[in-house]
Amino acid sequence: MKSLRMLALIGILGLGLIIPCYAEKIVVEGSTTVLPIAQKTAEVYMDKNSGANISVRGGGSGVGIASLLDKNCDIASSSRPIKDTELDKAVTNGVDATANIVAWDGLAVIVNPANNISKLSKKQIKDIYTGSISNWSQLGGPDEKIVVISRDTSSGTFEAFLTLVLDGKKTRSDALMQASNQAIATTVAGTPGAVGYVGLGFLSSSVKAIEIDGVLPSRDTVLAGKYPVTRPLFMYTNGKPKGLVKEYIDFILSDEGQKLVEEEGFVGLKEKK
Amino acid sequence: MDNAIKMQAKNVDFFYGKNHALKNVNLDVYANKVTAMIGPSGCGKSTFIRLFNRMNELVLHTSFSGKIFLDDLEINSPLVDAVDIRRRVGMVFQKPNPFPKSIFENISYGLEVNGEKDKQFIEERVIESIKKAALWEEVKDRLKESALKLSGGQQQRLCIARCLAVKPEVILFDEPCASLDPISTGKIEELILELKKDYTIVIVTHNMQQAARVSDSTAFFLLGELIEFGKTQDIFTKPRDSKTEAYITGRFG
Amino acid sequence: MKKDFSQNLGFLGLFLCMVVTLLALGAIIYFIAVRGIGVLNWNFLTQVPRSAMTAGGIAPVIVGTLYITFGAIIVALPLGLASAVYLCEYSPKSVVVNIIRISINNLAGVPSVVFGLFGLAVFVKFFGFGVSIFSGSLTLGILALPMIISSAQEALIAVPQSIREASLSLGATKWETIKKIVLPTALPGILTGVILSIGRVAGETAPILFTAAAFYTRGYPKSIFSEVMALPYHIYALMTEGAHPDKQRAIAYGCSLVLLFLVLFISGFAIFLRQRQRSLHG
Amino acid sequence: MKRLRFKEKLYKWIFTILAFASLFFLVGIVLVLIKEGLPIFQKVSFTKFVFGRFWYPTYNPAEFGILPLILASVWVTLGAVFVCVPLGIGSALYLNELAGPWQKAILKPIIELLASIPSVVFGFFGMVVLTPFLQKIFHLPTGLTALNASIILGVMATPMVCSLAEDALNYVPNTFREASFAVGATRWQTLTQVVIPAAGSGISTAIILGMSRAIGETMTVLMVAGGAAVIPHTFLEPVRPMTAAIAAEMGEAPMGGSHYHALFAIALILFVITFLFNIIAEIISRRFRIKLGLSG
Repeated sequence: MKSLRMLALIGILGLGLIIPCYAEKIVVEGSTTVLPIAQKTAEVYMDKNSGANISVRGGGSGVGIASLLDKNCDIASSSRPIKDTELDKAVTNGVDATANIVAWDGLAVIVNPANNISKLSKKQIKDIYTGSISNWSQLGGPDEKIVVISRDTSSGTFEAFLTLVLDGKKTRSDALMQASNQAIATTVAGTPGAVGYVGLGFLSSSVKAIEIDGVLPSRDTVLAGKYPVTRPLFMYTNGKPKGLVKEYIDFILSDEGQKLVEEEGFVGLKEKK
Repeated sequence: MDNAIKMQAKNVDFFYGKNHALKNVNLDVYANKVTAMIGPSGCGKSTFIRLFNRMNELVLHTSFSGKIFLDDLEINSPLVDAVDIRRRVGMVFQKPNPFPKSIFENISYGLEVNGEKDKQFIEERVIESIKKAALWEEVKDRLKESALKLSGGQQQRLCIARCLAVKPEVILFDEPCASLDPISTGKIEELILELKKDYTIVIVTHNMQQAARVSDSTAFFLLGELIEFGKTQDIFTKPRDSKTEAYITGRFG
Repeated sequence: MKKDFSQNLGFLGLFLCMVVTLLALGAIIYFIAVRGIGVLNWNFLTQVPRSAMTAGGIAPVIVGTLYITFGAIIVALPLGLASAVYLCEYSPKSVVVNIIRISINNLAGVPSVVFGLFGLAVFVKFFGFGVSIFSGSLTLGILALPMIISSAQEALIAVPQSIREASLSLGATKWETIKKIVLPTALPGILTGVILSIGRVAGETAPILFTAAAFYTRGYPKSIFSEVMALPYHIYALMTEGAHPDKQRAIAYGCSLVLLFLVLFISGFAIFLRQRQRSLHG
Repeated sequence: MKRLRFKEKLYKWIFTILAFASLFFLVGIVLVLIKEGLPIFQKVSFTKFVFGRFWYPTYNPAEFGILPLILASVWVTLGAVFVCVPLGIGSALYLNELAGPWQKAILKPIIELLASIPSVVFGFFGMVVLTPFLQKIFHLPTGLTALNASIILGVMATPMVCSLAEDALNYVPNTFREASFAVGATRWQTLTQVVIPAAGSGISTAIILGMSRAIGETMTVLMVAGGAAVIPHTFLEPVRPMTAAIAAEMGEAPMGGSHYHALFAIALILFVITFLFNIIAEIISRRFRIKLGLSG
């Protein structure tokens, strides 16, 4: 019995001893899609300004925005525009949610490399996802059931896909709802009859991107505005950014910042504007 | 029977829920004497002896009325803490129940619990108690070993040593030899006769020969009632009550 | 003889269960070891993550997991043990106790993400501890509570009433009986509960997602109120949100292996404690 | 003597307070579930919510039907129980009754260590190894199915069920086994007729905790169950258990929105389902449990 009590005592002492001390610190929280950008830019920024301490948290767009409204974080990253219910709450909490677009992201529709289909129209993709087409042979592909894979309905990426491609119609109920871009990429890579969509950054040799209405998704086609399925990535702040928040966002929007954004597989703002 | 009275029970009634286990029992226990309690199983003798050290309080849904005295202290009065009573009234149980500790720790436990800090004193008292319990020869060089490794008879004598270490005034034996072989039983009986000099002893037993051998006075219980109480010779040679005689001669029970 | 046939069949069945269990779990460990071992080297364990988590080490992540796991056990053990002791020794044996016992067992089934949200609502926001080791430890502590209470209760119930009575008959008070007799005897069973909850707590992702874990933070935690990177979340984040899957997948396997070693080490220590305790008491 | 009496009371109060502190937290969780879960029922009637067949929380008009999620959870948990109970209890019986002292000294700690394999690792294994395997042998469009989740959850819960059950078997006094042998029973009969019923309470706790672990597991199910919010007809179809839905969607759902409340309501209903499971298990275990005369 003695040993147990001793263990507890040392533990509490050990934890309590570390005295809290704060350098200037900001917290970026929210969308999983924006995480790579936030993490990379934070890391490089902190390498350059040792005084600054930026910590990056995930959890999803909804968590980020809510945490901004509760004043628990300085920047809420989001892959979707803020919703009305959240805007109302912002007003009641006295938070002036200001959007800062930090990058663009194209959604590539991907299939298994073994699938010989490489061109689809936006309408065909819509028919696949809403359930009117369910076998690849209907599109000139192999006679195989189409395994529809999508992000779960509450993710920002899904909302972009919903508005830009599905025009708000319901996806078929037996679609496999995955919790992340990588999960979709892995599943499509491993399932011959699968079709899915991921951010540009997640394209790899193990999946094949489809030309939509004759336009192959890539940095250039998105920049040129030719690729139809693109969406902005936001970083919401409480009012006009100031102090370290302003410096950090300006850094992201700077040439060096945008280069980092490109390295992470997203599309920089500079040329798009 | 003009000896001093160590413990006294007056109009004692006891209930397990609705079961009226003891009915208006009055009994005197004489100091430095052995009082035996006999009777068929379920007659309430074990319940009665457990009243003397308030062990029955641990059992739920029981109720007690009447008075029990230790010397002149009423043991059930709210002012008295059960712990104080149990220090002065030790008990040895039917099934040997040594602690899962070493032989030494089993016996020193009672002392430590009662606030004894002096290591030297404890060691002396432990050795003295083991010798008194006639167990010294068998365990003197393995005091550190686990008590669970001892045989049934040895374990029971260990429990007695454990009880003696606290130097109680009264020792209650609740069918101590029920699960022991004749040789160990013999040793325990000799021990009881030996302990009589220093302690008041109350023993519950099924074994009438045992009662006759060790006890000075005997009480016969039947269905929760004290039928007869007197000197052991009288009870076994000229019982007053016909029910006692029937039980003694083995016609029933 | 018919009797022997059913017995042999039965024993064969039991043996097969044992073999299948060991094979299945062994396969999982082998799978992680093979993929993770390549990444494991001294720098991996001692350095700070660099260049978007595709290089460098995971030292702060390991430290974070250690803090959170010990913090959780320090919260859960006293509370859990006290509840078990109360339910077994002090509380009146009544229907209420049974209901409490069933609801505790039931809470072991509450999805871990709900504990995360509870921690977020209560510890992070309401008490204002913020996203930190402290909130994370409290949340995980409560997650581990049902497991510790249940196994401690089973251990306490198994202590024979006869030795409790023996102790009381020597004039020991209730607390002394519990402290010196009941708890030491039940300790092996209690430690089993602790061992199982260590594994559960160290491997949890959902609860710390909202209460303690950061995707990326510079260096080591400065105090128990600073947030921290933790292995399970790091693994999940690398696997799902990392933008460079090829490089990051190997690191994720490395982290899994480190988490596995870490948990096996802590649990191993607790098992050692228990074996010593058991041999002491024979 | 007064000081002693006070000290005793003090300890009793310490334990009572600590016990009620932990119970307070545990009740706190249920209260949070109720507080955040009930508002959804202003929008959707309880029956439509529980028996609704379509789960489209983010469309407008949103559809909050969680029957597919409930059935998925029940299927996956039962599947897991079919794996972890025979394996877990079987191994525990082997360990306790048949294994020699050496085997036991080695195997028991190993099993307990295996209980601490993090769930994320199981998710990995399921996603990368078991999924393609199932896909090939059953010629499925995708290996991410209820069967996959059941196997992984079952294997994950086995070590826990095994070590808790083995402890329970240890608590059965040897006198029971000897008594049974004395009347000429074989070891198998002793095991099945005497030892298992005697260890009934411990074994049922082990199964309950194992099952609770399976039904409450989030990460693994998120990775391997597939995620299709559709009513499963066979074990070979992708499913979306309740925990997967909560974990995947809670992060994105705007706090305080109806979707947020719906997810909490799912957690509340999951709590009620596990409560029913526990009660049933408690009744079953009580019926065939031989009272050991143990306290409590």
